[in-house]
Amino acid sequence: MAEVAALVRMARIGKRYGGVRACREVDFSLGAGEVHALLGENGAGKSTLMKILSGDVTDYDGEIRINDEPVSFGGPTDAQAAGIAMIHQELDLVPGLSVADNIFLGRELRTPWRTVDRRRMDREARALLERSGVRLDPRRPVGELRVGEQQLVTIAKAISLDARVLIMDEPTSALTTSEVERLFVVIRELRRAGVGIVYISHRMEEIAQVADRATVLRNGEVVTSFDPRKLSTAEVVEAMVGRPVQTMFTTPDAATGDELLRVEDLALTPRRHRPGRRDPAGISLTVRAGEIVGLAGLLGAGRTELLETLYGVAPGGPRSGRILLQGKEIRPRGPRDALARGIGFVPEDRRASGLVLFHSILANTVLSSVPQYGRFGVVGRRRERAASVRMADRLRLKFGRLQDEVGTLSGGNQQKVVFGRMLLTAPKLLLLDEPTRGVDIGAKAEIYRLLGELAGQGLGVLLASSELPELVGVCDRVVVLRDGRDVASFSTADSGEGDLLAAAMGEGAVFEQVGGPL
Amino acid sequence: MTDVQDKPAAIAETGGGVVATLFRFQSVFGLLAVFVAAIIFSPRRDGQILFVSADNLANVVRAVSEIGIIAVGMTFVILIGGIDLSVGAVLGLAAVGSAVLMVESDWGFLPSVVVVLLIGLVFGALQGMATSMIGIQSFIVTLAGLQIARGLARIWSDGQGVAIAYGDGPDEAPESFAILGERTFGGLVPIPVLIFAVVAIAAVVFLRVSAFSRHLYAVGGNEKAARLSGVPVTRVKIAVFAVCGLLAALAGIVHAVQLNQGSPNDGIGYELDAIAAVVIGGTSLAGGRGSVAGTVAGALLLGVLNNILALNNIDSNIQLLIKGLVIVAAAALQRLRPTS
Amino acid sequence: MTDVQDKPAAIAETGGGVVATLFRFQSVFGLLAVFVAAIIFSPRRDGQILFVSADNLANVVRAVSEIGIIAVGMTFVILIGGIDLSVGAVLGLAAVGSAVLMVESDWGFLPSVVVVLLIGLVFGALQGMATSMIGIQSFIVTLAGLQIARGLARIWSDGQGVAIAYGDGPDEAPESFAILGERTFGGLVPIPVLIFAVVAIAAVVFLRVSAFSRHLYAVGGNEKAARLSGVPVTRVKIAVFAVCGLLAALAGIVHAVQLNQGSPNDGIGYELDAIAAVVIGGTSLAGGRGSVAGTVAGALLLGVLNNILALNNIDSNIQLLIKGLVIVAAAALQRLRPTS
Amino acid sequence: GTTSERTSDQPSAQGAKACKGADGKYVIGMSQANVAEPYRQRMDDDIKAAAAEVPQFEVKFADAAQDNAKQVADVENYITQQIDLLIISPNEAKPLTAVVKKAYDKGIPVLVLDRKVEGDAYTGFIGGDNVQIGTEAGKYVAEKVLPNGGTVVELKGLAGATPQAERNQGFATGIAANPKIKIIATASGDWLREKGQAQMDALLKANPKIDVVYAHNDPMAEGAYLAAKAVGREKEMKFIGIDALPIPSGGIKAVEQGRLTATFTYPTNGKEAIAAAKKLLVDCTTIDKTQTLPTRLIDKANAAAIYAEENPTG
Ligand SMILES: Nc1ncnc2c1ncn2[C@@H]1O[C@H](COP(=O)(O)OP(=O)(O)OP(=O)(O)O)[C@@H](O)[C@H]1O
Ligand SMILES: Nc1ncnc2c1ncn2[C@@H]1O[C@H](COP(=O)(O)OP(=O)(O)OP(=O)(O)O)[C@@H](O)[C@H]1O
Ligand SMILES: [Mg+2]
Ligand SMILES: [Mg+2]
Repeated sequence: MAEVAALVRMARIGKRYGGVRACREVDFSLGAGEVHALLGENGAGKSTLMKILSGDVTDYDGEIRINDEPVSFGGPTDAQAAGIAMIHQELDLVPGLSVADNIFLGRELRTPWRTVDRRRMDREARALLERSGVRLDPRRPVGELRVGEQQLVTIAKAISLDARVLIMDEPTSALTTSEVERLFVVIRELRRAGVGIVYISHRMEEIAQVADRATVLRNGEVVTSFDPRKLSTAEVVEAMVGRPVQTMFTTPDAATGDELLRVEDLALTPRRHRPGRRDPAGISLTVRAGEIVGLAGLLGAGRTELLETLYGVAPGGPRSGRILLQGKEIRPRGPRDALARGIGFVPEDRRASGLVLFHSILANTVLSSVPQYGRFGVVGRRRERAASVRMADRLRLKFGRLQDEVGTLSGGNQQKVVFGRMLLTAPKLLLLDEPTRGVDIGAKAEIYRLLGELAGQGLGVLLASSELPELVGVCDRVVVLRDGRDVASFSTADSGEGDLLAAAMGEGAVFEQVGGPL
Repeated sequence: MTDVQDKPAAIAETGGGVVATLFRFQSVFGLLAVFVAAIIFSPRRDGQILFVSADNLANVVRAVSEIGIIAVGMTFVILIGGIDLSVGAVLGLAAVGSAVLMVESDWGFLPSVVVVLLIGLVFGALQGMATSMIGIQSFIVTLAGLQIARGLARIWSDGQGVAIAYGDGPDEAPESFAILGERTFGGLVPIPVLIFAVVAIAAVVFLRVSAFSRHLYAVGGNEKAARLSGVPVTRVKIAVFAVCGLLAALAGIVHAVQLNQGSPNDGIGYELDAIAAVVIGGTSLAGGRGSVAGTVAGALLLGVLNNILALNNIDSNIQLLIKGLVIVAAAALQRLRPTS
Repeated sequence: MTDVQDKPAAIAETGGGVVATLFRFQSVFGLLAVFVAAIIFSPRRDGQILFVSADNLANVVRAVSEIGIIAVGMTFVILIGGIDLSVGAVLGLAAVGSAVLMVESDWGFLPSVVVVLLIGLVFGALQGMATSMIGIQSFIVTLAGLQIARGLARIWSDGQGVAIAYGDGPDEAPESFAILGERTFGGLVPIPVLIFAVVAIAAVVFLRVSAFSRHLYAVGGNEKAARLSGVPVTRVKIAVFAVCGLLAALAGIVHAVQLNQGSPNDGIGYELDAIAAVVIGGTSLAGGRGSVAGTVAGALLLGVLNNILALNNIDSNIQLLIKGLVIVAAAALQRLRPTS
Repeated sequence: GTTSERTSDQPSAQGAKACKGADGKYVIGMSQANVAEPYRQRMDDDIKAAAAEVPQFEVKFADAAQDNAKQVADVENYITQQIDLLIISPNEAKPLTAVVKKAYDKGIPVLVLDRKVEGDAYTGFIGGDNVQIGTEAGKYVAEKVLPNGGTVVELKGLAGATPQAERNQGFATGIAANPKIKIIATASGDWLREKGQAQMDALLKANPKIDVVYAHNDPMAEGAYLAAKAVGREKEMKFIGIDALPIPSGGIKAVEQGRLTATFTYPTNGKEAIAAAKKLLVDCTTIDKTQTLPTRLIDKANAAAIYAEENPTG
């Protein structure tokens, strides 16, 4: 690798959070026009390292040099001034402001009278969004966008900074294949323009597609650096996890039981329309006991909304069609009702709808099941501890103590906590919305293994995911949604990612195989 | 406190298009309803509806002008996710200040007004610093600020209201000050109303066109995002509390001129009225969404309500009940606005 | 309002271990500091430190018992991210209620007390419904509730304080009621203090051991997550506001017995004192973190402060300044607690 | 209250034990109900001024901010401090009776000002008579202002306050002599100037003819005047207030400057209280159990003179 024109050089970077050493003695460099992938398990220290580079974290050990000049940032603004921009993992946008306002926040465009030039901001925002392949009204408040759309807005925002160094911390975790493709086009353009890009992702297939170089962190330390085109997935994963990981995906288990869930022509007309929501408009599907059924679709196909309807948290309004659980028609009235019937739900946005970030791991893990550990409304302390330790073990949760705040866990481990909470309610049917978003490959394997295990015990799973390999690898069957309807159903035994994507995009769509050798 | 049940909604000042217009309309919905009710329930004389007489309407707006001016500043503070309980006390301090400076210290009109406004500004800024730099919740900072401002006002005035008489004598205030309490445009529009209108319009325009307003919404909507985007969060907070203090002081001057005295007990409880106006106007106490236009509507709603209850000579206890219920109803109406 | 600057901190009730202990210690830190200051600055007579005399200490705690009882309920409400401004007015309503029922309606001790407590409970529950079911911010619901409760109290009592005399006569209250105001344990511990202690201990125990408390913290910490996890959010909110109303009514009974009358103007402004106690005790107004132990410490801190200022006969205006500054200082001290 | 100690058999509280003569040093505690009312602030000021003339006296002040419970605590703190004499202007009678008795039983002489407490466990009461003031105001309106009858609007004090009820009741008695006088409207101004102004705005609107505005205190009368002036009707009617505080923002000045037609003094009793304390502590004599101070009519004729008389040094 040519180390000649290092744009950024970080040397012996160290950072502690209390007892946790997020980074130790990390050396990292980035050249102009280079896409440098940063890999590692959840909690390996990737985000921390990049927050240091982008001026978000200011108390650290070690040295940063930009163009061979030592720098020390007092905050994100300093880093931006030095040409460093970052797309944060936890989409940090202002919900009440419009897309354009968010993109230009802190550096608004002005008219000659020093007032905000709204029209120009809208125009430029639209152009930026189109460049990343999104059609979005820049005047819409960000709060009403889908997670995926928000992610695209943060990308547009980062691109608009015209940075020399662009850090992308899991920019695609909520995107589906076609949006990812568009992003890669943009990345290649930027690379050609000499921008140095740090690319963090847990989607292994993406690394080989875009990265020129990859560095693996484990427990805050660099373990290896390599050319991603030359290593196999298994080797990369072994470097990340520190031991060989065998099969990524459980082989679909054909031995399924009785019909657990049947959805017949479900449609919902919300009383109050919310822009951007795609409510079920005629969906039929079934899930058998022991079966893992995938839900595929493009951004906004209505997967999330279907799961929300099944869990009873969709907006009110007349609905048609039927939902049958074990042959009996149900009308889920809300989470309590659904949980009581044995339906569990893992929402897609763990920070906003999954966790109380500043409460302990323990409290978050047992939140849905706490009454069952005691009697007379008193918490059974020992039993709840035992239950959450058991669950942490089972999910291989990486944590310090059960009392630690859940917000200090790495993203993937946070996801496991939400997952564990639902498992503790002993559901019959598990509704999962992007359950592995931001989860590292090792932990994903754990989750898949667990899903297989649970399915083996007769649990039915409905899994919405934007990761095609995951759907194909984990599910027995995949139902494809488009515009709130089911348009196709595939058995994963005899169809691949290409079939799913073609169905998701609709007829006539030309599908170009993504993913090279990895 | 975060009332998390608050559903997301478009904000009027920054969102464009139909939704925003609709929302703006919604924020005056309660006001319209109360206005119509006022006409219906207004006593009549010689076939004339007393409520809608020009004179009475001027009175209604004059009576809300102080709360209205304060509420504009409060809107800013609430938009950044804070609250300011000290405004009533700062009003009292400013009223005392103008009276003491002009009457007892025999200062001129302009220096007195400027110094009083500065006092409000600095007091607000100090509170902003305590909350943004030390990180104490603004509720508690301004609760303390309330006591401090009240204490200062009492000490400054020796605990007694300072009467304002006009003239050139040593114990008299300049006549120019009295003008602030008079009426203009053919005796129709009281100057306090004019001041309120100017403040409100300036605030609305400011929120629509300035870059600072984007920062303000950002700080209230997602402080971390704001910080990461390079918004000077601390500076925004200090500025907002300073402006709120300044406006409270302005209201205090208006108060003093209207009542011909500055008393340390002026403005007790005004903070709650101002907050009620803001919230009825559709601004979320969680920060990040709301508008000054809504606040003005909210203040007028409260004013119309007070006026119609008084015109009908409703028993003061029943008035309390009715006001409570109308406030809840107005807030409930707000919930009907289109959500995203 | 969300003061987003609030740094994360371990929560006392659900976390265990060293951090939690440290935090609990921190929440009484300010109290200790003020206590020591009180001893130092206490006037002496015949070599005796007046502040620490048993009588004076009993007075201090008795004086805070009402605010303390209210503040316990307020802690619950603030923990779920709400606020209750109506507590002072509900106290007044309950004081009037006990006096009217026992004296004018000639009811017995038990039925009167039960009915008054029920009134508080129902009033609180109604407010809880308005905020959780209609979704109006609790600040505004309880601001309206304040006016309604005050209006009801005025109407019920004809606007006059209702004096309580004891005896068996028609216009007399049962002697058993008077006991609530007396002292026990050798004339050392006033019963109101005992009631406060029982309420506080019950609340602390409840928050530590009950499953419900997990729900309560979760609702305040992240309402959406709580709802999706199957927490009965609406029910939790209604219950919490109901308990807060109940405790305010209990405080009202204690108030009436101590003052031998129930007046509709009782308890004006108590809500702010209670909130100050809660926040000084380290509970975040954003909800989801805090403890009753801290609140008790906060209430005692305010009580000791009031007492020592009074014992030294500090001018009441200067008192306002000092109290304001101490509240800010105490809150600033809270910021020093260990963060994650 | 504490009911355990009912031993008021020692007559020492009448001043005998407390009296150490002219050589003694005395700490007097003054418990004020609410200094936010100008009348009560003036009472404190009067006490301060009068006590400055008595070298043996040191007066401490406490403000209960209109809260009965706070005032109870204030008195208890005075007891803890072992003061030599208590002056109290109670917020309300009943709630303070017990604690006043407690002080009295401990041998501390108690002077009660303005509002009585119940029972007789105090040394002396000095106050005005609100019913009588109301009656005087009523008579003045009936005989001097509107001998031929007319319309009156009444601005009342805070609902629930005793003086409010008494000033209302007295006035009704006073005007009863002239049946041609009609009270056409009443409204509650909560003792506040701005509230009086706002209420008057509406009253003016609703009533085309008003001859007299009777307000339960001067600030509300001033507020009403401002409201009438704003619509140019201040000359059509007369404004009558109560309290006549001899301060720049008080009623006497307002009468002198022609805004109010008349006001009636409601004595603060501050001077009289210190005089009584001096009798008890320094002179070792006794005082009358009840001392009611008469009210005085202030009108244009005597306003300036009385203002000067009440503020001797300026
Ligand atoms: N604010 C914080 N307070 C305490 N600990 C933290 C904080 N932020 C990160 N950590 C800890 O530092 C370590 C590294 O976290 P980091 O977020 O850098 O991991 P990551 O590699 O980005 O993981 P992921 O892939 O899940 O995003 C983890 O153990 C995490 O728990
Ligand atoms: N305008 C809106 N108002 C309120 N909630 C919305 C709105 N749009 C989307 N949501 C909610 O936001 C969440 C995120 O949508 P999301 O980004 O998951 O779409 P997606 O997952 O990409 O597409 P799919 O519909 O296929 O799940 C969902 O819970 C959805 O119900
Ligand atoms: Mg990360
Ligand atoms: Mg989705």
